[in-house]
Amino acid sequence: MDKPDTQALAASRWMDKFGGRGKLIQILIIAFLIMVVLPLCADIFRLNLYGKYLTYAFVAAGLVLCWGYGGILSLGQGIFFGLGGYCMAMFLKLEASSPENTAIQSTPGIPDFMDWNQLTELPWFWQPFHSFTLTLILIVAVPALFAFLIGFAMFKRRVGGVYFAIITQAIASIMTILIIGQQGYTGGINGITDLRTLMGWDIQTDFAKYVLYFACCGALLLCLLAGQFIINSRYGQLLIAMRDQEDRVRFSGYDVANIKIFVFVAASVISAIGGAFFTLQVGFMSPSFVGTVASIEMVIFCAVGGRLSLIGAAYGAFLVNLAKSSLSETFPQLWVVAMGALFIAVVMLFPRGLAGLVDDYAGPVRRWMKETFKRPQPAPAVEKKTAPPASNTSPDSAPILSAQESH
Amino acid sequence: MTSPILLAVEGLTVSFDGFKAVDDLSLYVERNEVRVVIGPNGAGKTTLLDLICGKTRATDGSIKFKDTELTRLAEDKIVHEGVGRKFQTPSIYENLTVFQNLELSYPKGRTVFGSLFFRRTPAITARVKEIAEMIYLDDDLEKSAGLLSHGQKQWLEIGMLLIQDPELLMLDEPVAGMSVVERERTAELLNRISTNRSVLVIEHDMDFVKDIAHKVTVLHQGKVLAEGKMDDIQKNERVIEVYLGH
Amino acid sequence: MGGYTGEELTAIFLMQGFSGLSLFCVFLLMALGLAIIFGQMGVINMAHGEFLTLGAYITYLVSYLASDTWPFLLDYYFPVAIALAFLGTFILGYLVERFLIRFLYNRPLDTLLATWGLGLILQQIFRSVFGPREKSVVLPDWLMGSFQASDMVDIPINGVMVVALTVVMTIGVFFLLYRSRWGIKVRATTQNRAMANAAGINTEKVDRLTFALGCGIAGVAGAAFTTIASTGPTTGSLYIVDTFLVVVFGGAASLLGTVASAFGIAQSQSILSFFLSGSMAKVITLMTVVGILMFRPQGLFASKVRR
Amino acid sequence: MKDSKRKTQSTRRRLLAGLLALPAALALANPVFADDVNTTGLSVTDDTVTVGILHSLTGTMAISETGSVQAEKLAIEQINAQGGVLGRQIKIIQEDGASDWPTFAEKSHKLLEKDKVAAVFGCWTSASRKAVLPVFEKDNGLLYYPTFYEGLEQSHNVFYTGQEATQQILAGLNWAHDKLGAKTFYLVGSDYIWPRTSMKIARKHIENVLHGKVVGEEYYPLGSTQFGSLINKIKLKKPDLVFGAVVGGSNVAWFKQLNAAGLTFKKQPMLTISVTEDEVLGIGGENVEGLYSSMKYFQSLDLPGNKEFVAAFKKKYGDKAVIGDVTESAYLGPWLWKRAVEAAGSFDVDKVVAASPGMEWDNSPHGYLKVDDNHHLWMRTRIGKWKADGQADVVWESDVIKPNPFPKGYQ
Repeated sequence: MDKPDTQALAASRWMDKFGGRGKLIQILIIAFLIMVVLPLCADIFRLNLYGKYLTYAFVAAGLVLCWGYGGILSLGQGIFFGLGGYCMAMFLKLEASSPENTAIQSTPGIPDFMDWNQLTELPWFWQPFHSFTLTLILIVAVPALFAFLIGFAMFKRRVGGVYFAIITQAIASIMTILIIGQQGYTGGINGITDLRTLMGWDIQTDFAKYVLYFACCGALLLCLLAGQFIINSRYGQLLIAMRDQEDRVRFSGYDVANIKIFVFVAASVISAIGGAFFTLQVGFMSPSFVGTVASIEMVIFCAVGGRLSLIGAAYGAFLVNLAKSSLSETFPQLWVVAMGALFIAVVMLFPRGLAGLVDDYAGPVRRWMKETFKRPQPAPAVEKKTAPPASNTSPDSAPILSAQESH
Repeated sequence: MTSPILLAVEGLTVSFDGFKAVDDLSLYVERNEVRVVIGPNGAGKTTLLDLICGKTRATDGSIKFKDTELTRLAEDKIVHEGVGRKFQTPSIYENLTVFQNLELSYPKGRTVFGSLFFRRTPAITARVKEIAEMIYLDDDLEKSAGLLSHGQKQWLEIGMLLIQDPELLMLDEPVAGMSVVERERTAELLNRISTNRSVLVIEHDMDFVKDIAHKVTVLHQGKVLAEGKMDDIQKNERVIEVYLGH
Repeated sequence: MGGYTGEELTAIFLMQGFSGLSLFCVFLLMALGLAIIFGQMGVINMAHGEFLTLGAYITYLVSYLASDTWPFLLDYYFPVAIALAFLGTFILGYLVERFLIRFLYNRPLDTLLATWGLGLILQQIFRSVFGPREKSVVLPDWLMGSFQASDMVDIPINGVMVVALTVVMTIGVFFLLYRSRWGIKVRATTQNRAMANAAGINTEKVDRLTFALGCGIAGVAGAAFTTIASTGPTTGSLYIVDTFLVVVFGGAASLLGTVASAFGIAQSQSILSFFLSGSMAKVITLMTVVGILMFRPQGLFASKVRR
Repeated sequence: MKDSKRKTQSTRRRLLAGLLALPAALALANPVFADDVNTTGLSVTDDTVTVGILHSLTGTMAISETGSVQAEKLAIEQINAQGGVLGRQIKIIQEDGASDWPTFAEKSHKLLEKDKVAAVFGCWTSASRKAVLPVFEKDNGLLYYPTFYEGLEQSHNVFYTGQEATQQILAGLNWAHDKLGAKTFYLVGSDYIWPRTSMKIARKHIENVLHGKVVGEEYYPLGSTQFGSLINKIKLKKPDLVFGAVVGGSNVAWFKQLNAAGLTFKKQPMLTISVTEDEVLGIGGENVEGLYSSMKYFQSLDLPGNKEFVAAFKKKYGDKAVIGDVTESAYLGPWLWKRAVEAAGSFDVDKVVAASPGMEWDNSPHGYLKVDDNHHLWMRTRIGKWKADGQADVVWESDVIKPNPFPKGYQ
């Protein structure tokens, strides 16, 4: 074989790790849309809003991993979104509460809500948030640890399905009560507000908003790539296998609990990163994102996009929020009903979400395109022979899609 | 010298809310032996396999595999010890291809991170093909497993166990629902694969049992009723009474 | 214990016990319906709280009519309201099963999402019809006030009424499920649908009635709820997470378990809230329940079965 | 001679007319063009000016915020009928905060940055105000905030038309101490910042000024409907006065259960800072008969300004409409803004803000008020005793109290 061919082969192998060329092109399209088209079309006000919607895409992508592939429906993703967001907010709040800024308080140098609640010194768990590096670590580590603990306790005891959903929902509800009840430490129902600078850099200027938006886009794309890597690895196949025949996986020598814990932790970490970007772009964090209502709304973002498509979930989160925002401007009463109807419709009429619809309609179109504009393309055929059954070489490969009926 | 006994079940008991599905049962399987367990419905056959592979936990008694006590071991650890188990209804991953089914069962990359960074080597591909040939599925590697016939699914599941090269293979009614031809091929398959491992089979089909069994154990109400060569068993009056009689 | 005398402590526990009892009744009345729907049918009805709200609104309407149009009926409207609340929610439940739930059997997680959506829609309908303001019923005189059991212990009459209603409903459900022919059909259907069908049971009808009955009980819960608090569009949804926890904690299919877990959760929350703040009492109770569930996922009263 | 006399007369007449209808006169005699009054790029044209109304129309807070929206619209309608502000008709852009704090922030961004409104009337909960505050400060917007609240805040860009905590609390407690002879107090509130801060102030005042005793302090989660334990504790402690700040849906359960437990207000006096006519509508008059509220405004106030206001409100929204304290505060917002704009002769936020302090209004619905340098209002506090018909008898009235959002000694 001559050299270009081996190179092409290596490249295609490399791409297969992320779901093949088709998926990578789809991610590039998203990148183009959010990083070129949107900034060109929208003013900074809209763009900032879009950035907020994109932070929900993180959660939706996480849910695709753990619900769509792992079959684990978590109704508590808001917890992790909130943990990430709160970690970031705590750092920003400490920065905003320098002794000079808070000279008017009875104890200067602590966040204003602590002062109102008669706290006279910073609680221990706030201390690490003086350091930006530590904050960045904690944004990932705290939700990961929490998800690990929940996952460990539940999956090792084989709690799954409906029970897991109900218990995570209960935990989300407990978290909300706790945050609201302990307002001296958490800011209570107001949340942590009035966040203005990041290491001395004013995050409210238009320029800062642009920078944060692009950073958010970048992080989202990385998370999507990471997600693609996960579902196209042997581990991704295991997730599908586990959903089909959990016992078979277990009796093939796998520790099923560990597989589940990992996917749950991964989903949580991705959500938490979204939460951190939310705080940065919106300028505050409040318990309303932790609660049961927010958490279940996040599930619908994922379901609308397609619970088996990471890319679809990103679109889903964006579009649902866009619709919510524009509908609520014109018909505030109608929005709630529309949201309710969306829940029902996505379950009854198109359980595979937008991604499913696109596959149903794009498949024939693509075939038609291929036949009409047929070009001599010998290379892929060879490729397929030499590199057998990559998990998912073509975007509309049957196994993944037929997996959708089982839930 | 290793002992000729591969699996030693002693005094095994399990009760569900007072009902003893397996009651003080003892059983020894030798290396390279094909042992068939028969018995009427509810005799505790499937429960016995569940106990050995860890799906159900014993109330009392011991299961020794080689020198390892299995009763307290986690399921995946029991598999790592070298015990493979096929379920009564074919349990395969219908949404994956035959190739993927077999590859996923290949005993490598079994940890989370191992599976994330798993790389397919030519050796693995070769091994998958070898097994596929053995289970008569070498032409269907790319087929989605859900599209296979019932008999082929049974073979695939056996193949998924074979690729792990277990020392003890436990099969729960491997030929149930198979055509005559398929049944013959399955018998042939079992004879071929039992040359270097022990096989524990639950089966109802007496002709098939005759074809493969070295030794037969008859269970009744969670206890061993009789054990020995098939010919002897067929002559055993108690067995005839409870089982073959009707 | 903060310098209370022995007599006071006894009184505290008595009165706390009684106030826990009213929470217990709300939990149990809601959980009974859920236990039937979830335990017997495997359907997660997230709109269950809205059925309670509907029952409460129906009671409000009846009381409004009574006080506005026929004031002489004010003393007697409550039983009528209970019956109508049951009927109204029963019919809605029947329709919901017919047009929604029926398509989602064996997809419990999907029933969860769809019924959540249904709940949102119902909430908005309540808001449009009854307005966002909390509605409060006019209680008949005989439900007001309290008897004074001792110097410190007062027992509110509406509380006693709610307890009585709860007992009656619980016993009724018990007999219906475990002692009636219909109950046998329900259990047969849930245990083996194909066999039940073959045995001549109209399983579709059984499903529909089971679901409707569960919703009807929520409606009665709503009627009872109006005597202790007011009704807003989101009243029911405040209890849904807690109630699911009650059902799961009790062991989904066990009626006795549901009663026991509702009692345990309500009482511990009530007693704890005497010594701690209300929110911490709730946090600690719920965390304990979640903790126990992690060790005993099948709930308190589920028997070990052959899997 | 004759000529000059006519001239003085006409001058006098013109002066009179100008005083009577200042805006109209201003518009006629001294036409101000958009460019002159609009230096910050606000959406002001030659004959209109746009303002925003930002309240929750949906979600849990919609109940409470509806009255505020109605009052603000009424005020704007009346102002327009009188010729508008600086000769310009007020146009309204209304946004729904949906009871969700980020939505409030998002919508305030929209109002200030896209619609460039000259002022915003809105927010209800402290949380929503905290969420929008950075936006207003960054975009240099102008917010009129109607709710009585916890204080501890003062912003260049916000005017607080409700009472801050000390105005409402100190006078009320003094009254209870003097007139009811209350020595022991039990503090009860919903669990969030306003009740907690209020109770902190109340406790300091009771302990340090009144030399009374706080025998209990309790907070319940928002939306909580189980008050059995609290009632039991009150029964045991037998305080002279229960001082309450329970809000929202919890209120109904709280008063119903109090009644059911036999704790009538005759037996157990109770003073609240959270119950207005709006709440009573939901709770039911029979459940609060005899309860005291400490407020700046009651619908039954016998003042000329109030009679006009109540009549106009009922004419627009129907006879059954009730007006609570916050609704009245919301009504003040557009009027205060109009006066400040006209005093400044400009819509420019900085000029409006500069012109505001010191402004007085004798005949507001709740009587005399004055804008303080700290953007809060000087006003009286009244004690109302509720009757079964859902209205209150005003039993006591304080002097005009200076607002003190950062009370020394109470923090």
